Amino acid sequence: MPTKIAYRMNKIDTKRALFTIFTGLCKGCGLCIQKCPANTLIWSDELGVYGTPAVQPKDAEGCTGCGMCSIVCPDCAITIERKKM
Amino acid sequence: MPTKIAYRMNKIDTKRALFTIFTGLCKGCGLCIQKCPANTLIWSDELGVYGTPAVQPKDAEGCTGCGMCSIVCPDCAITIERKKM
Amino acid sequence: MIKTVKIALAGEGGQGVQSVAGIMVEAAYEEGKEALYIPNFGVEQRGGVSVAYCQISDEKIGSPKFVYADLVVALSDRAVLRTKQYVNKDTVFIYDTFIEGIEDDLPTNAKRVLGIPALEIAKKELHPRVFNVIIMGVAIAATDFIEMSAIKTALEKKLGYKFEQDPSLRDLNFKALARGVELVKDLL
Amino acid sequence: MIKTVKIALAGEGGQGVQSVAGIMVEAAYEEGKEALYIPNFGVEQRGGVSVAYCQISDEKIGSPKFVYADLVVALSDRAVLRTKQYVNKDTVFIYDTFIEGIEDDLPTNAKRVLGIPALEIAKKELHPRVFNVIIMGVAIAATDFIEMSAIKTALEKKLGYKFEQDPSLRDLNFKALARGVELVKDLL
Amino acid sequence: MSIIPNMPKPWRKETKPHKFCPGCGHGLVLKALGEAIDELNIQDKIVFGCDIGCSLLSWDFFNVDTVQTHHGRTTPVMTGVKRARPDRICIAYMGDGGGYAIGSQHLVNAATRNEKITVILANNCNYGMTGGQMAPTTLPGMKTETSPYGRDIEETGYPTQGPEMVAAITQERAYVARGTVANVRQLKNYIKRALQTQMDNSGFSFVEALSGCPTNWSTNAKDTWAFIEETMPQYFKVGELKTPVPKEGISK
Amino acid sequence: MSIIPNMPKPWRKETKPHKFCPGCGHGLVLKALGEAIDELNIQDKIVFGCDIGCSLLSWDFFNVDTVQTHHGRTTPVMTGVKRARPDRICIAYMGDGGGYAIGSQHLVNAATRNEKITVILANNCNYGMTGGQMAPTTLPGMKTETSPYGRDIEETGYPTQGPEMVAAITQERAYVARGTVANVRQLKNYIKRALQTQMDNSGFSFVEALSGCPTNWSTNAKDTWAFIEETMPQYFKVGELKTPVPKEGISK
Amino acid sequence: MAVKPIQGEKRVFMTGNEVVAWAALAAEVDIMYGYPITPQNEVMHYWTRLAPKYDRKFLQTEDEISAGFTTCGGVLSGKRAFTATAGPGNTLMQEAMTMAEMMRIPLVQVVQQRGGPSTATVIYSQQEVTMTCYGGNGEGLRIVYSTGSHQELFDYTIKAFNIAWKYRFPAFVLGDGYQAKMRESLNIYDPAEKGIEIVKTYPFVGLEGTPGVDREPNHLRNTYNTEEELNLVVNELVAEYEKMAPEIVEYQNFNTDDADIVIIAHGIVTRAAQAAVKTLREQGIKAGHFRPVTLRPFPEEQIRAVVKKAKKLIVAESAQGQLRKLVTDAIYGESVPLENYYKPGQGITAEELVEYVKGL
Amino acid sequence: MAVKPIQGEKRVFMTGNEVVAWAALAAEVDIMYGYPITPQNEVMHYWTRLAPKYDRKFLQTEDEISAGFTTCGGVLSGKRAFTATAGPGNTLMQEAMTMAEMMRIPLVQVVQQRGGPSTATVIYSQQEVTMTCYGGNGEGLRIVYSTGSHQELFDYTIKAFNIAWKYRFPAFVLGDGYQAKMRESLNIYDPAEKGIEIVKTYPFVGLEGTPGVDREPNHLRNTYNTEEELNLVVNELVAEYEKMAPEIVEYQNFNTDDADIVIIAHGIVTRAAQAAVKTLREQGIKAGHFRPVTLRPFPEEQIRAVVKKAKKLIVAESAQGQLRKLVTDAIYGESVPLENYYKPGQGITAEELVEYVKGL
Ligand SMILES: Cc1ncc(C[n+]2csc(CCOP(=O)(O)OP(=O)(O)O)c2C)c(N)n1
Ligand SMILES: Cc1ncc(C[n+]2csc(CCOP(=O)(O)OP(=O)(O)O)c2C)c(N)n1
Ligand code: SF4
Ligand code: SF4
Ligand code: SF4
Ligand code: SF4
Repeated sequence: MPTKIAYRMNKIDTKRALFTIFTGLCKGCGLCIQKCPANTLIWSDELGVYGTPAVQPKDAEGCTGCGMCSIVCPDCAITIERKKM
Repeated sequence: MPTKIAYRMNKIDTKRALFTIFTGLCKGCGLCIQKCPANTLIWSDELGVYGTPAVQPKDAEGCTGCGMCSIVCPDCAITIERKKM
Repeated sequence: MIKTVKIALAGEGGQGVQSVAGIMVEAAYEEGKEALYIPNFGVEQRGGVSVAYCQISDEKIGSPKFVYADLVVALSDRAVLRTKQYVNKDTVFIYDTFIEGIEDDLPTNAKRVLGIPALEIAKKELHPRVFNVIIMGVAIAATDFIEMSAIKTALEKKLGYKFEQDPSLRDLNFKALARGVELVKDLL
Repeated sequence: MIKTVKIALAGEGGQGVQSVAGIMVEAAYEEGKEALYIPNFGVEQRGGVSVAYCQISDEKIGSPKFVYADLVVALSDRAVLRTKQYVNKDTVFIYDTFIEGIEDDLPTNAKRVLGIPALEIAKKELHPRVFNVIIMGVAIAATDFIEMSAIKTALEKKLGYKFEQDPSLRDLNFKALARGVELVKDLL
Repeated sequence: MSIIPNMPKPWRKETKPHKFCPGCGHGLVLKALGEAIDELNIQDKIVFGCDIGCSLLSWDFFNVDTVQTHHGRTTPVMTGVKRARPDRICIAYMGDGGGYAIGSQHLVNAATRNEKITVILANNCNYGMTGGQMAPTTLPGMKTETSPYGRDIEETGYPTQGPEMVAAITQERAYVARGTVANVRQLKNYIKRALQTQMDNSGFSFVEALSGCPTNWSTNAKDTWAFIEETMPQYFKVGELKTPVPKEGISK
Repeated sequence: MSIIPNMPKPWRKETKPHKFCPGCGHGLVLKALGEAIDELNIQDKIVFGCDIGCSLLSWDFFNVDTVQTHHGRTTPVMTGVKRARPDRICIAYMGDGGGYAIGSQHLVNAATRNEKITVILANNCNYGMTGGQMAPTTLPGMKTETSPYGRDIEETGYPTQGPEMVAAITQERAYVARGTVANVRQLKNYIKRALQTQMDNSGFSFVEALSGCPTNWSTNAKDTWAFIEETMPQYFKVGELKTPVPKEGISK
Repeated sequence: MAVKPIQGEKRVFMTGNEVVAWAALAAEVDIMYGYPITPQNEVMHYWTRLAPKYDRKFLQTEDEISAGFTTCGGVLSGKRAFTATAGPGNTLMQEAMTMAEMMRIPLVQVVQQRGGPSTATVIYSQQEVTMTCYGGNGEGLRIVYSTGSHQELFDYTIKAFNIAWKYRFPAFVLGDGYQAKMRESLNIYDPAEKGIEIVKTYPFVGLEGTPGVDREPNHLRNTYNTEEELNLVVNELVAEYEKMAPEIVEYQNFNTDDADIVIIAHGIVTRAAQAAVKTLREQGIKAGHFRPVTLRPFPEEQIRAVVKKAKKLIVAESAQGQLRKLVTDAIYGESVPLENYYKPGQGITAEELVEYVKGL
Repeated sequence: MAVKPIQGEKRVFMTGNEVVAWAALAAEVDIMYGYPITPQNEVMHYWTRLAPKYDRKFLQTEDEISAGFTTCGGVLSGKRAFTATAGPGNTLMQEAMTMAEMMRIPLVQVVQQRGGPSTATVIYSQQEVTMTCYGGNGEGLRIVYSTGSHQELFDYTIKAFNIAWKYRFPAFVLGDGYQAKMRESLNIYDPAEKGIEIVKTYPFVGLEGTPGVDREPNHLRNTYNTEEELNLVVNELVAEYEKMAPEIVEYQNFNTDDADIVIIAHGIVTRAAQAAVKTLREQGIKAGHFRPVTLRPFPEEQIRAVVKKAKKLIVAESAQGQLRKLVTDAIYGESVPLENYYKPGQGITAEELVEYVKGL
């Protein structure tokens, strides 16, 4: 019964976390960008589900893996896996 | 324009007040009887507008002319004129 | 032979016409007759004339209201005015003689117009409370359609619990019933 | 001679098909033609394909929607799927070549199916923002029903306040328009 | 000198005795209202709306222009009048069923929008006109035609706290009070303040009046008073809940 | 190990991405709700009702049985379900228009009757689905499609104080709170307590969630957050207004 | 459902509102939702007295909108549920009834018609025919039984529940204030006694198991995004309705075989019509009476068969042409002269019908 | 009313909802009451922008019930008032409309029909015909104009106010989602320019002077105590309605003079019908089109005249027989074959009509 649904996605490996943006879910609202405490999210060249830019961490340094972006995303388009340091 | 409406009535002269019961208005609810502080109201032989007994002071003594019965009557069926003593 | 008898009982709220009607149709029903009873009602809970429309028949009954009644009983001045419309040449119209100032309003097209002193008799001979039972007697006698025994059974059913407490009440009621019958018999 | 030209423009919410439609019909109206434009709308504020149904004619126009369009312009994969139904043998079907993986979904019953690289051109040659103006040029050229001057007036009316602030914008828009016309001319 | 009934001036004599039952509280509420209108000298400005419920029996009660509306809809009808004719003083008169059940969306929204009308609601703990069914205001344990075994608070909750609800959503410039027919003078004063609130264009005004329904309560006069004076106040607190402050003082 | 989206378990993957606009607060409220359902482990017991309003877009949102009802009518539909099937956990999900305007009679009467259901209301200060008209919750001065010159409090009053109103009419055993999508964890906890109130058969539960509507507010992400976090709380106080006390302690 | 509320069959004498309450008990109704309105109040009064004894439930709602929608909720959750109303209450209930039509919620609504338009009277009328058959923004995908006696009120109330659940369309019992308030005799019975099986109910939401794990969730909606989508849905609904129609239409003919004059009437007016026909026949006038019992679906073929043979038709109703519209639509193409005897908001007696017919 | 909102006459290109707002301004409307619903929202959007400029008012109510009743209040107080709605909102407004019928409150309601039943779609339909003509517990004592173009939307909105106030019956402008949302050209004008006089309004309550002193009070009610009383009231209402009817019925004939096949359609479908007739004629088929403009009162005589000459009738509507019922009732007795082309909730084009006719 439970089907496996796969959304388009983009895994970005940063220093402290594995940042996965599901471009198949991201609507480009930008709420996450505003809420990132590390101010590390930017618009991506990858397009989201509505053809608007998705997001990504600007580099491998900034993301602390706090998961705030994931929490505030109304579409659950971000999954953060904090790396064990 | 303002028409004069006359209701059936019964004037009862008591010692301290002129008690007028408009039998054409009295529905015999008994609210006044309960509220009379002097406990002087009783059912009358006169019938009210619905064919049920109207009220009257039981004698010429009890009524103090306080007007409570008049205040609590939902049909404005009692008019009290206190006599100047 | 009358197949269906149509009765309109009308009075003021407190006069108990609906109870009378209720007991009468109940009796007819228990007797195996067809009976249909509908009270009138309007927006007011009290006030206004109370009318009971009854029909009793050997067969299934048609419309619940009717144009003309076989019997009209009116117990107040307003009731007289309200029920005149149900009178035609075959109607017996009964009113209480206690009602004042309605002489000119009484129907002129009825088969019979009968004044009966039910209220007076109730007050003087029996008890004001059984006024409506006298009226029931009147109605039964005037239509002659329900067996007296059936009425008594219905009365018993309705008031039996009171009769238990005070058996003299049974007597009073049955007397009132008989008195009502008498009143009509005298006049017819 | 075509009396009434029927156009369906479809794209994603942000692609501006409704503005294009609005300006086109406005231009036609100003030119003295009859024009009728109705957007599609559903319960969702965003999401879902946005379709603009336009008709331009010399005469009063009948029903606001139509069975088959003379021109369909589809700007996304979902738009292609949604608008295929409006295609018949007289329809010119235009889509943006930027759309991926729709080759199999393109209509096969159209008069012409034209892929145009409007988005690419907008991005590379002009500015992504004027993508829809290119599309307008495409639509005008494909139908040849509205005077270019009328379109320019309508554009001016709509965006004049912006052109005031930045006159280079006027140029950009007019260039985009011309580029759209060109694109079609090349293909037809 | 001929003696005339002690009726408030705005009462229309031609339609008296009125159509309410013997001992009905509506008569007393309308007495308080009549006196209030008289004392404020606004009889010529009033538009009176009455609901369906026994309040409809007041459709020809006063010498003021009157609209008898639908069950629960008096608030919007009077709102409509007031919005169109701000020079009128609009009174919406209703029962608890009309105000707290079927018309409660109108009551709470007129209150939030701060409509410049006066709502007067007679709370008699039941649906009078339809023969005594449970109302939102029916007291716990009270028997009615639709709570024949007594209102079960586990099943249907506690009586609606109407003025409390209205007070919670109105701003400072509104007037909210609960009076009782057991104190007609106080009730009249509450109604006067409510009308004054409207006349000052200050805000929404609302007066609930604890009222009696001897017919459906099946009470005699003594029990009627006891119910109004002793039982009802256990659940409904009489008093003013909100009185307007001067305009300057408004803030949120 | 394959990475999957960080979605609450009850979210139905097949219908994602959901149909709400980019940045819409509904997604966040439903995220909090999804987590609450998951943490309470009651997915198999839920009957979810959504209103007309953007909330209708959640008609196929969860892996729970769902009824999409009429505008304002989700409260009665869920009440109807709960009364017939007390073993179910019923959630009525709606916007401020559905709850405070057209459905307010249902809200206040379900609250007074202490219906054992949970109402969750997304307050976005406007009518989202219909394109951004004034709602009872529109802020003073705020421009909407039907208050194009800004909401004039003189004309249309102050924003509805929903939880305050519900708190004023519910008994102690009810749960009433106002959360915000700016604090999803807190919102989830409020919703959990609301559901727990229902599961305990204690009483009515109500959670208003301050929510965003960037589409009709015409705000970018920054302004959306600013509006939710700074402007709205000036009028709407976040917090719990009523939490159930143990059964024994109930009195009126 | 331990004790059966009615054992066997028995003759009783009661008001129509009481009849409805007993019928609902007999039909194994689980719950009633309602809001007071005259003349249906006593349905609730009796129900609230009887229901707890048989473990049935009741909810008094805040208005008829809520009564309609809570009833929808009750049915969706798999319970046999009904409501009762009249006049302006019926007007308000239309919103919920359109949802019931769209989502095929098999609820039952009892209507005791009162005078209209507006608040009008609390007494009697046949002015809610159009609304009960076609109310709201829809296409009247409902089943409407118009009853004329207490026996029918009992029989058809039970039937309404069965038909609703069998075919999954909302069903209406259309009575009136007379039927509601009058007393007459009838037989009430345990349906099993008559071989009537009570159709099983089932839940639309709140099923067992965890959706998405053990089973698919039930996602029910009444909103569609495009015209095309909606058109398909409505066409499907209409098709299913029309398929059902011939199986459930009901009607009665009284002396129509050789009738020159046919009185068409429904509900309680049928009693006057029947009596009138009898009298007229006694007087040598070949009168007959056709009575639709289901107003929706309407017995089109059956009435046409009667009409074809008649020389004159009379539509008699306590309304201003509401039955007439159902009739003219059903028999379009016929050309027998058609007269109207309208008495909106007032009863019709046999006597007046006889007089009317003789005066034609 | 200092500045006239429209000076003279001018050609414009706008949506139907904007047209309604301008028409209401031109008709000297004092106040609009309304609740949002698609597809009529923009009537309110335009009105709220324009009204303050011309000293007109607006109130957004809590629901359509309130919108209906506040509109009643506005009119009762002597102001020209209207409301606009659609679909389920129209269903809810019926309660107030029955009061308007009973008390003869000359309000105007604009309906932009959307799909039904239930919430259905927000787009388009002709499924609110029965409800708009006959909704609620009443007898349909209303005036209903079904428009088909922006020009008509403008003209008939103005007319609706005038007719309502002249005859004192509630008037409805029946549009639809297409008309609401599409843009096309039309001429808007100052009614005076066309010799249209705006009928004066007057108050029913809130008159000058002290009642009981200077004048009698106005006591308005909608409730009566007996059947007889109500019957008289309704008969009187019906009589006045029927007296008015011939003065206000409107209709259009397109090539019906010699038509074998007559398409009957109303509202926006008339455009498809007209175009279809043209095409069919070009192809040698003698087609014609009859269009009722007033659906209530219905142009009975006029349609009968057309029908009598035809060999085949087709009722074409974006609904399931709602227009048909008006037609069959109006032409009862005729026997020309009648076909139905139903598309509930979806638009109808000339092309499909042509195809359908040719396929018959
Ligand atoms: C829409 C509608 N529903 C129901 C009714 C029936 N009805 C008439 S009065 C009433 C209740 C009245 O109770 P309340 O408002 O408390 O006033 P009261 O009679 O007690 O003064 C009801 C339910 C109606 N007239 N209209
Ligand atoms: C009876 C009825 N009236 C009006 C509407 C139109 N309508 C649909 S959604 C909506 C408002 C939604 O606003 P809200 O409830 O605040 O929810 P949001 O969309 O903002 O989440 C309205 C008025 C309707 N569908 N039904
Ligand atoms: S919050 Fe979610 S949907 Fe919005 S931009 Fe970020 S990842 Fe995309
Ligand atoms: S209170 Fe008035 S109506 Fe009642 S008994 Fe006394 S005088 Fe009569
Ligand atoms: S029923 Fe009750 S509220 Fe109504 S008039 Fe009688 S006493 Fe008053
Ligand atoms: S319109 Fe507003 S509330 Fe509705 S989905 Fe879009 S953002 Fe959310």
